[in-house]
Amino acid sequence: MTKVEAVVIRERVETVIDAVEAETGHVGVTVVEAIGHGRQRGVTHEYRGRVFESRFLPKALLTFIVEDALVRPVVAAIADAARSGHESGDGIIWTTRVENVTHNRTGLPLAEVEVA
Amino acid sequence: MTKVEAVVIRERVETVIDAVEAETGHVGVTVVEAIGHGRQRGVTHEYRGRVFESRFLPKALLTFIVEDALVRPVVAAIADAARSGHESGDGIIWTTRVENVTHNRTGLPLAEVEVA
Amino acid sequence: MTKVEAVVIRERVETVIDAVEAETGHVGVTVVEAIGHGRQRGVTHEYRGRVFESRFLPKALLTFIVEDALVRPVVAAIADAARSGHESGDGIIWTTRVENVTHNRTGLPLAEVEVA
Amino acid sequence: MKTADLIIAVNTVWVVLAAVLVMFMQAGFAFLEAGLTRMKNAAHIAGKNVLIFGVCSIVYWAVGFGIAFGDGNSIVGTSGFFPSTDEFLSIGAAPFSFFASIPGAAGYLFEVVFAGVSLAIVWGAMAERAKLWVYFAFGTFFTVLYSVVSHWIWHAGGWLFSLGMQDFAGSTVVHYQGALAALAGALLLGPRIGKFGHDGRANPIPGHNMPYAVLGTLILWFGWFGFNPGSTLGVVTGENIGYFAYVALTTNVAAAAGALGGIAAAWLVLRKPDVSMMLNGVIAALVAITAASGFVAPWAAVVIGAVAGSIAVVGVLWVERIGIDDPIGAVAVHGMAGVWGTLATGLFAVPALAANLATGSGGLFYTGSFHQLGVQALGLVTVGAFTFSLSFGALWTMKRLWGIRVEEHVETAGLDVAEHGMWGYPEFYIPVPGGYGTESHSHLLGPGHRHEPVPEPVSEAQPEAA
Amino acid sequence: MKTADLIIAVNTVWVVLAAVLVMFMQAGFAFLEAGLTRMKNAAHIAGKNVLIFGVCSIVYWAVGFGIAFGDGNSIVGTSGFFPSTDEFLSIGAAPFSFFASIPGAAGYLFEVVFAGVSLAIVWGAMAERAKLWVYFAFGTFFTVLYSVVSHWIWHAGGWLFSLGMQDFAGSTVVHYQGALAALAGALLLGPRIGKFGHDGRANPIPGHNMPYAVLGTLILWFGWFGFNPGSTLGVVTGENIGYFAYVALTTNVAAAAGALGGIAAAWLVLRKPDVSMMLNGVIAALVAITAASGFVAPWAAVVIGAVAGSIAVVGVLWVERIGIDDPIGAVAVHGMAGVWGTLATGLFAVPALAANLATGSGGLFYTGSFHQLGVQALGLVTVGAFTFSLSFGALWTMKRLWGIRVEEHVETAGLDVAEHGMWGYPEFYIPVPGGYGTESHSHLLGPGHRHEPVPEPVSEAQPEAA
Amino acid sequence: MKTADLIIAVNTVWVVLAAVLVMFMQAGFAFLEAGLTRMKNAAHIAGKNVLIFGVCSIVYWAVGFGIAFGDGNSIVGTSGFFPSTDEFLSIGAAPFSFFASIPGAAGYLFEVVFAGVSLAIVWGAMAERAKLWVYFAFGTFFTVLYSVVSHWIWHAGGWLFSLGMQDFAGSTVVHYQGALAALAGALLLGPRIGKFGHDGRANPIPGHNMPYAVLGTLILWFGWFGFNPGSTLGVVTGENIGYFAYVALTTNVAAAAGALGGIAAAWLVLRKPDVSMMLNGVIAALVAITAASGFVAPWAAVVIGAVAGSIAVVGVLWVERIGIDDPIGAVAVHGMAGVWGTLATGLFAVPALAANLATGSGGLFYTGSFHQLGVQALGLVTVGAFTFSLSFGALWTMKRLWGIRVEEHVETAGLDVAEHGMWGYPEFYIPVPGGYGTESHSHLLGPGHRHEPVPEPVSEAQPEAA
Ligand SMILES: Nc1ncnc2c1ncn2[C@@H]1O[C@H](COP(=O)(O)OP(=O)(O)O)[C@@H](O)[C@H]1O
Ligand SMILES: Nc1ncnc2c1ncn2[C@@H]1O[C@H](COP(=O)(O)OP(=O)(O)O)[C@@H](O)[C@H]1O
Ligand SMILES: Nc1ncnc2c1ncn2[C@@H]1O[C@H](COP(=O)(O)OP(=O)(O)O)[C@@H](O)[C@H]1O
Repeated sequence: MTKVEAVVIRERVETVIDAVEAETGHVGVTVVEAIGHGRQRGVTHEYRGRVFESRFLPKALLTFIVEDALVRPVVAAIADAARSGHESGDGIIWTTRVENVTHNRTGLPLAEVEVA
Repeated sequence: MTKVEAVVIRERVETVIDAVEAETGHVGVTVVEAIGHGRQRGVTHEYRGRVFESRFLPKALLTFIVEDALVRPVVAAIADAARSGHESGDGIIWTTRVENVTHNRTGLPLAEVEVA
Repeated sequence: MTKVEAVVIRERVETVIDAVEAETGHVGVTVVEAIGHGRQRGVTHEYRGRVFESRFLPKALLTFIVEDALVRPVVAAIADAARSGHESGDGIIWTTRVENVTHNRTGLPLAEVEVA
Repeated sequence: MKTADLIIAVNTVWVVLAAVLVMFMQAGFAFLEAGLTRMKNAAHIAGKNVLIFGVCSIVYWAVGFGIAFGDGNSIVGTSGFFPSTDEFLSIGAAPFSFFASIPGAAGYLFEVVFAGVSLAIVWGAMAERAKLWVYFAFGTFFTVLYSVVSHWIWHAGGWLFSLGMQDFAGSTVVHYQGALAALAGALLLGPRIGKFGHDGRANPIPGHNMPYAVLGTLILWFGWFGFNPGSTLGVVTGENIGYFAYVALTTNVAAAAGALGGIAAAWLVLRKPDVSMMLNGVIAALVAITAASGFVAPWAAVVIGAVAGSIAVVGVLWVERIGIDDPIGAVAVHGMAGVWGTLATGLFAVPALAANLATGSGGLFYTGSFHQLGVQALGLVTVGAFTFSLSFGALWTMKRLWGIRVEEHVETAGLDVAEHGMWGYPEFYIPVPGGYGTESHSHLLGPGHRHEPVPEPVSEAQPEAA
Repeated sequence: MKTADLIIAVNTVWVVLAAVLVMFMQAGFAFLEAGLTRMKNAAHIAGKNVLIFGVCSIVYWAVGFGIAFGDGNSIVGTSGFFPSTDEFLSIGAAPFSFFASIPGAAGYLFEVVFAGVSLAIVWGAMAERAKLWVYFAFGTFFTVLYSVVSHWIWHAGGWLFSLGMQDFAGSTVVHYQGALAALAGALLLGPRIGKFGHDGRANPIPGHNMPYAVLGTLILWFGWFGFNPGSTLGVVTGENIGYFAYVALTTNVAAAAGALGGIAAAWLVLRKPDVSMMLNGVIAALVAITAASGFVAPWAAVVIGAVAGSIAVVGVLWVERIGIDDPIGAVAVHGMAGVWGTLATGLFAVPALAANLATGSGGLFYTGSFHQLGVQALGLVTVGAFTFSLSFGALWTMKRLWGIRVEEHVETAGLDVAEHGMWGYPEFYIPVPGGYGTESHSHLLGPGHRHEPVPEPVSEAQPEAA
Repeated sequence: MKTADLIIAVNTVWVVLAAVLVMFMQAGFAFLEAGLTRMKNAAHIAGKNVLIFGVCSIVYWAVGFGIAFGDGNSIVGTSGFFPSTDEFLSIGAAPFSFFASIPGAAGYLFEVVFAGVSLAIVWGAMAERAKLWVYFAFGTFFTVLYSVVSHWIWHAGGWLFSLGMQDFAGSTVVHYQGALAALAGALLLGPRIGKFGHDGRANPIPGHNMPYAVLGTLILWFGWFGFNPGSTLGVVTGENIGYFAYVALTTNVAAAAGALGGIAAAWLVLRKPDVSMMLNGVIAALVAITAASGFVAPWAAVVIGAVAGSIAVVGVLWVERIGIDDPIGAVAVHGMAGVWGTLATGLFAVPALAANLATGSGGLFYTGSFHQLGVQALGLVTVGAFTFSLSFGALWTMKRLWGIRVEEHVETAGLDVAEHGMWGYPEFYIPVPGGYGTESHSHLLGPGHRHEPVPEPVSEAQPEAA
């Protein structure tokens, strides 16, 4: 199977997951709160007289383990749903092939559970 | 070497790591707090008169970088230890080959450090 | 492209990112707070009369999606910058090939955006 | 020393300490509101209470106190502006002859903290989206507005007081007024981004810290023992020695009934014993008993509190249903419960107690007469019209001229970082617990990695600064 | 105005303000307990103090106050139930002739907050696993139980008071009693999941917020200045004018000694200056000095406090060792220290002070007589038997009939989300700081992605609700 | 009962309650300081206030109170050490004849909380890097030092008081002195790791919780109503009945002006309405008005407060610029504002008020004479020399002999886990919300996985312990 990882702005987490489920039928995701730095400039902070830049902005990192066949539609759904219309900061997506995808409760390969 | 990633319920983090160390001898893990959504239904929330579903439940994401030879026993140990006996939510495991595994303190490939 | 993941001590997060940008020109990283367990022993805790070991120490997990050509210098820069001079706990680095690296805002492959 | 002087001294001890308890309610509002809003706005929401109490204290000293309690006519006080030391030290003399048994300074202290409470209520409904300067501008405006109405109802010469309106400690003056301005603000600001979906359905925006909300509520309960009992303004009330103890009792049983009423209503209506609703129930009960505390029997206080507790639950739902975004529930908890409390006094006022307080007459329940209820209603209507229209007008004008709501990106990023420059909880957004500089320094200590200095931050401001 | 009346007025000021300080101790317990328990239960643990103080205030008004301080026999008060306005306003008259120099209302206020403290202690040991309805049921039961014992020891006609038992502000009445019920609850509930390993070894379950625990402790210290000094019930005590100041002094030096005793004991015994143990030391010292504060010399207060501080440390360890899971340490801190304080009074009571208070006689240390110590011990034994057996019986019955412990999945998920519907800190469990709805709305503003509306949440409750 | 006795009783009520408000300021400092420092030190920073108030209370009871207010000479009190019960109960008699209208016990209570505030200030500048034992050692030393200076300025026989120095509630005695020791400590400890980059540029180290800082500030504002008004030590001051109400008024308007001055200065100088700077402004204003509160007109209080608010902003910047790491801003907020307040009294003291207080004369502004200003300056210089040199000497000696700063790895890991054994917020560092043991137990319940028991933790300490 394939792991699709996406960095998105936090406000979009549920939109993105909705879109994946609605457009590909894939269910299953793990979300981690992250902070990111990219083309987008960070925040100018002021604290007790110090003015300084922080390059970080709040993001979320989503991990989907999907059937290989679903990779393209899932990536498309994410990219589409993650687009906020703001000038910057919408994040990126990447994918990797993964092996031994095991389902803890049953001990079976996840694929078989999915169909089950 | 190979990266073994596992999503487990938070209460099981130490059990899983204990099991891996006890059954495979592998030491070394990085843990991230995550929230997950899968076959398991989420929580019904009520807040100031709004009743709504949250699809997310607290989980933890474990990352082990292991010798290729250890992949199968590590996956088995995790799946075994992660099984809570509850009806749902025990999570999944997947693995990926990784390159250039470097040990920061020594700058050596991790494998050599492991043996050291 | 390639994903470079690094576990480093939290105090070093900005040093490492500075070093990568300064030495390879790569810009773009996602950071997640993590806790880790490795060769380094953990902390001895005492709470209300219970003395016990926690194997975990605060770390940060950095993810860089980089051009394949940059992998070696990025890894070198990270390992170099992550080295604290302490006796333990500096963490590790690993890399993986990734596909379909997509840029959400534009929907283009990230590589093209990078050059843009 | 004459006994009469000693009585004044004792009155002053009581009134000043009561005022201090009420002042602490600012911390209660700060934490109630911070707890019921989001992390990204926590510093702003908590900090604004310090700001507005500052604005209020200065404005009230300059003009508000004179308008409210300076000698004047039935509409407004016309003396006692920027009072002098002597005017504050004198007792029962012009311009503050209203305060016959405490020094003017004690009067100021006790009344300014009430103004501060009313002002704190205003911002609850405007939370998480108002521009910072609005706190200064509207805070000043409202303090004056508030002073006028308090003159009507509390000053011996005020026209509503003369009609016999009963508002012991300010269900109408303090809470209802604050809620009216809060409503105006919520209407003019509009809902927070994401509060209502495209289909108009309300989305929950959970507050980030329930323990804060609990602390805030308990501080408010604590402070209310200054709020209501202190309003006796002395230790002897008519025939009764230590009457304020009785007022404290009605306050406490009402608040307790409000907690139970609130959680019960939530359990029935929402099917969950919602903690935040129980807290709202307590506050609504305290708001309702505020007008009644000196006039009613203990059993009536329990009834008033329990009813107010359920009003809070249903009211919060209803305000949201009609499309108003009131993050703290100020309109329901202070407005509706304030109306209920004011009317309930007209229902349950014990004739003997009203006579002893020489304010109005007995309530419907005892006298069978609608007179007192009518007076209470009249007060609500006139104050409602006056305060709502002027507040709405002022905010509408500000909105038209300069805009009162922050830009979308500011609201999304959060007021803490966007307006004040720093998160309320920086370590949740910045991965360097040792501070930004730690790594650029600490690795000098060890034989660690050396790299080019971090680019000089844009801190050119300082040289001139120091 | 007669001086006698003025004295009553001054007494009332003092007693009411002392009561208000004690009421605020609810916030102290809320934060001490929330801080020493887990994040997933934070809203529940903090919020329950509002709930139980609500229950207690109503029950105590209805029957508790009459049982405790109504005129009656040596076992129980038999009048003053659902007291009327007049009964609360009268001074030194039936049914509350016990309160000779303050109005009955002041008496209620001062005594109800003590009942609330005793009840707050109960839940400390039952934290993180009791069902919500138990708070209502056992809270009511315990308030009555508490009232009976307080009649024995504090009412002029009570049988233990007549024997000369010295419990100035309630080491036995308030703290020991609360701890007895807490112990019964902890035994019947059993330990939290995971507290003891399969080998029976105790596992630490760290509290989630030490600053909360510090705030709670400082609020308790603050409130204790109402608790002990207020128990003079007046500003003149026998021969001594302003005796309550002396009581405040012994209270303060004892608490200070408890902080040092607690941290020292922790440093020695546990090899770490455990912050939570220092806090427990302060509270244990305050508990111990509660009985003694009016009877002992300053040096004795220091001794009592320091010993209590170490009792807290060793006691917490010991309770855990015998397999009882007491998350807050209520049994050790309120129970053992309460016993110590009650006995210590029998050791260190200064004859002159006892005489001035007209309560019991001098302690062993001064008189060489074991009499007072014996009386104190008798009180502890009888109260222990009475309160423990009835509390255990009541909880045992509830457990048998309906069960008092939440299901395992509720305990694991946390009471906040499972019982109340929402986390105490939602943003740590839900990744959308903008609220659930933010995305379904905000992307309408930009030229963003559109998707099918989120499925209607199960909120059919509302329409009927509003 | 004689009226004279009743006046004493009323004075005692006032002074004791004022003392209680001041005692609560420990919670204010605990949260202000915890909020402005890092998560990894939160339990330590908050908890240390309990510790040092404990040390201070014992030392002050033993010797401090005698040195400060015992009968003696113009330099130091020479009686009243380890005072007896009778000495604490007597009024206006040796050894505490200074307290003519309250019992000695009330005197102790009111003065010890002031010593505690001064001591709390010290640690603000030493936060996040001092060794734990230093709190005990220097805390004891400073309490004695403080007592000597308070004898000079406050005791009727003190040499600075005799010269007519005006320091109503201790801008110099409490705040300036605390800041002097804080400065010595900050200099000897050196900056925290990472505070200054290799290029010497200061790096910001954001405090971890702004709402805590707001709560702390509001608690301080609340407590200050005991601090300044309580310093009348009675309810009648010369000619004026309830003069303390006037003192409370000047205190409040000054604090309000400080909030506005602070946020305005921050907005202008730093281009951001920095919340923490507004809070510092409030505290600086309260510090400044402390000396002046009894002597100045309301308008002057506003001026003093507003100026102090901007001093806080500029002062914090300046202290950092000269390379001192003062995490809380104690040197600027308590030191510079304390100097300003002391001098401002010499500028704005109203002759009539000074006469009524029988302390010094009118200020420059009214009299055109530099006399009072000169006296104030003399006091600042002598106290500055005395307290700074002795504090520096004591800390320097401790540093030389045993070291006063924690090891680098302790500072990096954080004081909570490294010194006290547990994080302030364990769940942010440990991924098992159910507690360490949960999994080793709970999976016994289900048909889950079984594995070899977790290795026995190093808990051999306990057996002996219990
Ligand atoms: N090369 C990269 N490696 C890892 N994460 C990246 C990379 N580029 C972007 N990101 C993540 O995506 C987020 C948004 O990237 P950014 O460049 O700001 O978006 P945009 O290109 O739309 O401005 C960043 O905050 C970071 O978390
Ligand atoms: N396809 C997936 N991709 C990513 N994470 C997943 C996927 N399926 C499950 N997970 C993770 O595993 C957790 C448990 O999955 P779930 O399906 O609820 O377990 P179970 O199958 O035992 O009910 C989820 O909360 C999620 O974090
Ligand atoms: N095999 C591994 N798999 C995953 N993470 C690891 C592994 N080894 C080390 N780590 C991570 O790196 C961190 C530092 O490792 P550690 O062995 O303590 O460093 P050092 O070898 O310098 O002592 C650990 O806390 C953990 O987060």
